[in-house]
Amino acid sequence: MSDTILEVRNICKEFPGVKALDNVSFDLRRGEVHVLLGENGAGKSTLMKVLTGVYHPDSGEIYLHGKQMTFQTPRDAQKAGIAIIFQEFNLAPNLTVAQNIYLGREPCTRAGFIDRAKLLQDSQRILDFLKVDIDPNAKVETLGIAHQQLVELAKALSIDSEILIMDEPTATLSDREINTLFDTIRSLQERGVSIIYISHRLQELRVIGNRITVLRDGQSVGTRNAGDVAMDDLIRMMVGRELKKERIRSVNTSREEYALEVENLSQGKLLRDISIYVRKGEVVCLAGLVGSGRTELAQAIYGITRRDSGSVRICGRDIPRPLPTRCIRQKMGFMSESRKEFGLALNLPIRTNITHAGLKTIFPSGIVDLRKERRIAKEFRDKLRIVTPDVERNVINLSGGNQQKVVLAKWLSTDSEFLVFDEPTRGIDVGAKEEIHNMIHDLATQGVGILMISSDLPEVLTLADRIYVMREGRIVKELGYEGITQEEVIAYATGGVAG
Amino acid sequence: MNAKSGRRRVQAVLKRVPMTLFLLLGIILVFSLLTGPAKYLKLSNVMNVINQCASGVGILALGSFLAICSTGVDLSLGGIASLSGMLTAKLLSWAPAPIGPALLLVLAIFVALAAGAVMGSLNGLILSRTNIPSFIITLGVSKICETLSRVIAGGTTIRVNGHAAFEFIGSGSLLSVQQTTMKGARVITRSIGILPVSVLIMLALYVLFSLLMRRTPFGTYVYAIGGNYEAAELSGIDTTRTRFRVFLLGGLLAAVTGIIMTSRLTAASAANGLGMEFDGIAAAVVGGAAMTGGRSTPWRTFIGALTISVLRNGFSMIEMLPAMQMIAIGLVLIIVVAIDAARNRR
Amino acid sequence: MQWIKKHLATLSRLSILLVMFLLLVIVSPSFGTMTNILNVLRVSSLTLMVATGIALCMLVGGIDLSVGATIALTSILFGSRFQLGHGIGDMVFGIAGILVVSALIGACNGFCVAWLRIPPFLATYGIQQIARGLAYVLTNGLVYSNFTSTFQFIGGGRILGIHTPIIFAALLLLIVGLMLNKTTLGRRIYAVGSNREAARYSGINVNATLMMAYILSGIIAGFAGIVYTSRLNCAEPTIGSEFAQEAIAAAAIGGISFKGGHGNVFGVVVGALILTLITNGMTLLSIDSNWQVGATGVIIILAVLIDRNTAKKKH
Amino acid sequence: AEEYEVTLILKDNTSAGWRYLASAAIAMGEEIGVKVTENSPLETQDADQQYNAVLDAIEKEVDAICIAPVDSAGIVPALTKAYEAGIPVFTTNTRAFNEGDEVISFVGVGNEQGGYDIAKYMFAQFPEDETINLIIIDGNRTGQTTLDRIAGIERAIAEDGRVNLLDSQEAKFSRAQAQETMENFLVKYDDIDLVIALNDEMAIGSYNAIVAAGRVEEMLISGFDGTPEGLQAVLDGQISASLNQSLPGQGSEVIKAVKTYLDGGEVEEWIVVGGEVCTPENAGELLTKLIK
Ligand SMILES: Nc1ncnc2c1ncn2[C@@H]1O[C@H](COP(=O)(O)OP(=O)(O)OP(=O)(O)O)[C@@H](O)[C@H]1O
Ligand SMILES: Nc1ncnc2c1ncn2[C@@H]1O[C@H](COP(=O)(O)OP(=O)(O)OP(=O)(O)O)[C@@H](O)[C@H]1O
Ligand SMILES: [Mg+2]
Ligand SMILES: [Mg+2]
Repeated sequence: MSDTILEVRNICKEFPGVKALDNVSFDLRRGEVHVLLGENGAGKSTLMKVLTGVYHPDSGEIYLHGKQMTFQTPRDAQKAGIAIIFQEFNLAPNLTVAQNIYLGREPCTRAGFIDRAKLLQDSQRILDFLKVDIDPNAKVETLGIAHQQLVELAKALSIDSEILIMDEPTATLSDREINTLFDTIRSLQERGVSIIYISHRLQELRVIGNRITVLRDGQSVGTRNAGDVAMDDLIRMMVGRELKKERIRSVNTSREEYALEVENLSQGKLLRDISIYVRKGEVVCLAGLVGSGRTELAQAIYGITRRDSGSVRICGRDIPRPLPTRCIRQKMGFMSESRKEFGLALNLPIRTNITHAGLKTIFPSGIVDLRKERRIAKEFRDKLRIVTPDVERNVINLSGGNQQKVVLAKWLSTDSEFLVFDEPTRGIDVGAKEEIHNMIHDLATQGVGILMISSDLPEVLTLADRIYVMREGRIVKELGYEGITQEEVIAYATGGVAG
Repeated sequence: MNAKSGRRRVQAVLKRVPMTLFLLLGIILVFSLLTGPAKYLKLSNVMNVINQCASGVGILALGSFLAICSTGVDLSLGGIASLSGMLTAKLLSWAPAPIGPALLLVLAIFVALAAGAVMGSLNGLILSRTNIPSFIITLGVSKICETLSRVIAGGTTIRVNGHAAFEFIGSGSLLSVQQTTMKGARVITRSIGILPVSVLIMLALYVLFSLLMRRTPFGTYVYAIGGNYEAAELSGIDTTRTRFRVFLLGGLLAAVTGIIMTSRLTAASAANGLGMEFDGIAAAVVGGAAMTGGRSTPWRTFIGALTISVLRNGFSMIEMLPAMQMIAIGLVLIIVVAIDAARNRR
Repeated sequence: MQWIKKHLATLSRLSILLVMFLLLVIVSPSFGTMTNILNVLRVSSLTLMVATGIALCMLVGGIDLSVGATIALTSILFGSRFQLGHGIGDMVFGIAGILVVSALIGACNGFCVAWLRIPPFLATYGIQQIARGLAYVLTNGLVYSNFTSTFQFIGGGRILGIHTPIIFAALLLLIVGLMLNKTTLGRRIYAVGSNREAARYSGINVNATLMMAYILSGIIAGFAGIVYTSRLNCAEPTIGSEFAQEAIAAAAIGGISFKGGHGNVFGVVVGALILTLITNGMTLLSIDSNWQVGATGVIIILAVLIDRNTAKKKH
Repeated sequence: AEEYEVTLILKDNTSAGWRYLASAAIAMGEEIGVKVTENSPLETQDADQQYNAVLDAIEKEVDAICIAPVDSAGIVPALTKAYEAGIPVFTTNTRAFNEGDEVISFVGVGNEQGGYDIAKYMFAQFPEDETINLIIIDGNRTGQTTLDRIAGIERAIAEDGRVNLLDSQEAKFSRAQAQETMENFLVKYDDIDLVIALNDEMAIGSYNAIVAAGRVEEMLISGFDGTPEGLQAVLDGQISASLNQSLPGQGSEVIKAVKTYLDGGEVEEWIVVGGEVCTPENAGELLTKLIK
């Protein structure tokens, strides 16, 4: 069990102004699940990109089966038996699921044409193995973000690899899919596949991990066996400080001002007859399985998609034909779950990204006050601990979690009275998560109404004043202030209990 | 019950037929009403339009489509067509030729295709190895082609005289029928080619490229690059090579266009073909290509190319003033693409 | 050092310009004269104006192929409709009319791109056909000339020895530069160009922003048309047929990205100057017209190539 | 009388000269009962588009085709098709290189001869023993017209022996481009004696540049075509001479010839129209004839 299959020695990698990897060493044994842990921007993704030939290290060596390797391109790494699921999606939206799974490795007939029957069969087999119900002929752009994640997984599995790297595979998944994923990982392990697993969900680590390596500021802090390490120790290794846990807020139920009132909203088959409300100063969570329509609901409220019927009031005012601009005028904000697609202007600086949503309120005269903008950006950088040398840097150069924080900062910089957060802590490390929770908490205390969508149930339970559980486009249950348990929520979400 | 499922099947098929085809049929209907169906839809005019398509935008549009599909744009196609056409003419007018006419023809076509390949590769080489936008590279290469064409022409137009085999490419037909028309009291009999060689070449190329795009890894790669360049790269696709090939093929297609054009005119001037690249792009976009890449198919592009040829011929049949034709074509192009875009949005 | 790193792209562009300039001074004695330098600046100032407008469209992720036709149509309109009287009032009225018409053409582009979702390349190509077609219909190929001397001053005069087009171009660039960097409209333009969906989610009115960029490009083209007409003292429907291509090349050499959301409008100056130097230099060197075409092509590619290679990062 | 239908195909749809020709042709058509429809290439001088225009005219079953070919060689296959379809073809302004009887008649002057004549005339304006430093403002070197006119000028240069050709550049028959080209030449050369522009538009553009540089006294300019603007410029002393192509004359004569032919009459193989050098002496007379 302890034969080392992959070894990385003294890897250094520097980006302009950032030492992303500083002398990192690390080894992987056959058949183990090796967890990489670290704060946002610690260098986890960079290390994986070095391992797969996306980046070239400044110095250091990679040994595969004791042989030194250099990977020029991702293809080299693939050939050597290393497959990866990247943190950011890498699918071609205009191609079908099957085409994406075997992209670059199409089965061909002898005449050089693609063997489409085989392509479909093989894809179907992998999807079946993952127990997901996706049509391999569907175009990827028609899939939700969770299903896309599963296609990524299928794609990685289709490579008959010895080493499989997963960079935050569970960030968008809910418990059911996560369990399927873990089953998959275990059966791969049995086949002798080694797995590098990156996640910010600490509770997963001991379920699935064998060993854990912690990175901090581009350096390796140490490797532990998953069985005999205490969670608090891990967090201390990651963060380098203690986290404070306590949060006290009494919900001000006496406030009767509504931030959001939705009545009988329907939209095709996705949303049926939904009525919910959010009071100012209240944190309301939408719980449910992936595909239950939570994102769709939020999008319909925000005017991204058209609703068929029903009414929406924001901060007491009717919005008959919602559009993002109109909603923002009524002091609503919406943080989307997909930062790359809908959240960020990747090739622009952090500074301008942060003011995009609040241009009208921050600069009411239409003239940009650069000093003010810089001040706001710096404020949020410090408040949210965005790891970057300066706020002039383009967002694309940030780590995934830090990008997420920029999106968050964008919405926090507006003077919204009603905010929708769709998976706000996706890909965010424990420390920062804690801070974001505090921030949401503070916002609510200041009287902002909050509607939060999260697949992370513990998060839902710690933050929510009230929970709506969704299933198949309907609200199946409203759960009140006290005594909600995880089991209860899951039961309603899966239909285990009649709504 | 059965009727219902039948209707559903028809609907499903209809849904897959591109909107632009219906629009094209609509345009044809309007023209035949305006000109008189007997005049407009007679065999000779139908063949006339298809012929104009084959020797004009038809083949070249495939190159435009390929470039656009891989998120680029190829502005050099007209220039390459001009250069290849010029080379063909120059070689065929070689006198006294050291080799026989048949061999000379083979040589001329080979050289013309090679020139297309070289210029296409030049595009591809710079493009796939740097991050210069294709607009700029192909614009530059187009100008280089124009210069070469002018210099080869040496300040005259080059004529190709009495090379029947060569003329057959652009003007010949495998099968002809007789069409008789009355002109006043005179009866005029014309033979109308119903299997013109240039049209057959065009159709063969469309079949070939349709196969290429749908059935080979190369096609998938082109679509993947258009859909998500990074994903394609990280999936291990050799994006450099794929993009190189796209522009190489574009160069070859433009060369074929140039050869057909010269054969049809039996002469080459350096101005021939210049500006055609815009027709090609328009054809691809009318066919449903998105400039952001990854959309549309060769056959849709064919519909786009036909639309443009039908418009040109139709407006001239209804005797619209040339300047008005410009306006009308601009308008119709915008309307057609707008309708298509509106349908796709739903 | 930090500063150099940050502005590497701009510096490399400048150095290309400088090298070209020095080469021309060495090779052609008449090049370095003050007259010629002013001449180069004056010619490039028109390219620069048009390119500034196109840069706005490129920044929102589009392109504007219709500028040349806009120039032709507006100058024809000016010549045929607005220049009947010869008083100052007629001229002012005419100029205002042109700016309105060119804004309308821009609005048509914007409408097609924003609301009809037509790819900008095709939309502006179509509008270009329409506008130029109209110009031909209006003039039937004729040329209008002999404008008043007041009007001729706009594009042909000098202030403190400097040609007016140069001054106009500089002012325009300054205004557009300030707009892009110092106003929320500028922020919106970059945001929409960089990621249209994200901009929409941020509550930016994407369609209005697109519209604005195309309208501005139209107005700028109209303004350039006035200056051009005045300088040539004639209005003909064929003018400006190569303006779009040249201006786009200038913008691209100047570092404006075709993908949108990236680039600094001040870089366009260098782009316009490089392009003008090519034509001016080749004429002064008596390079045959046939070869000039290709040489322009080669230099455009080289200019962008050198620039991009220094700016390109590979990890 | 019976109405004939004629398609008129000129080189482009944009430049002034062709508009004069077309207007005159249409006006003459109305007068004598011939319906003239123009279908010239849109913008560029494009041989392929002319080819298509001829084919479209055949499908329209017109009674005759009048064409000014962009490419004298490239148009021949199309003319052969018209011949086969029984449609008579008339060329104007520029000849086609046909070898058979496809073309009934040519109406116009020889461009080569015109180039020779005007060059000869301009050279004669200079003293016997003086070298003449010459600039040629070209039209469009991919087109027949330019090639022919240049050939004529070159013949005159060779005969004369005094001429030193300084430079030549394409200016696409456009006033604007000619003005810019001339600006560059003025910076470069300080000893220009003569500017020959291949049409009147470019001559006027060159004149504007020369005025702006304050060097009107130093050199002479000539144009080509004898358009109203050109003749006026000759009268005003801005340019020294032009060559009377009598474009309107070409337009009306060709339609007259068509009518005669279709009515069963005889027409000459070459109907000469214009061809004389326009000088300040005859420009006024020519201009009044034109405007009438
Ligand atoms: N292409 C790049 N250019 C410049 N800096 C980069 C680039 N990619 C990453 N970095 C920087 O390197 C550091 C490490 O980033 P990395 O993506 O490896 O973090 P991570 O550990 O994966 O974080 P997360 O948990 O947020 O995904 C970050 O500070 C980031 O800003
Ligand atoms: N009943 C359904 N039938 C078919 N597709 C569905 C159905 N419900 C949802 N989907 C699709 O499944 C995808 C999953 O959506 P998505 O993951 O955004 O849902 P969600 O409820 O918002 O979950 P999460 O917030 O966890 O992402 C969506 O693209 C949606 O269109
Ligand atoms: Mg990461
Ligand atoms: Mg969701």
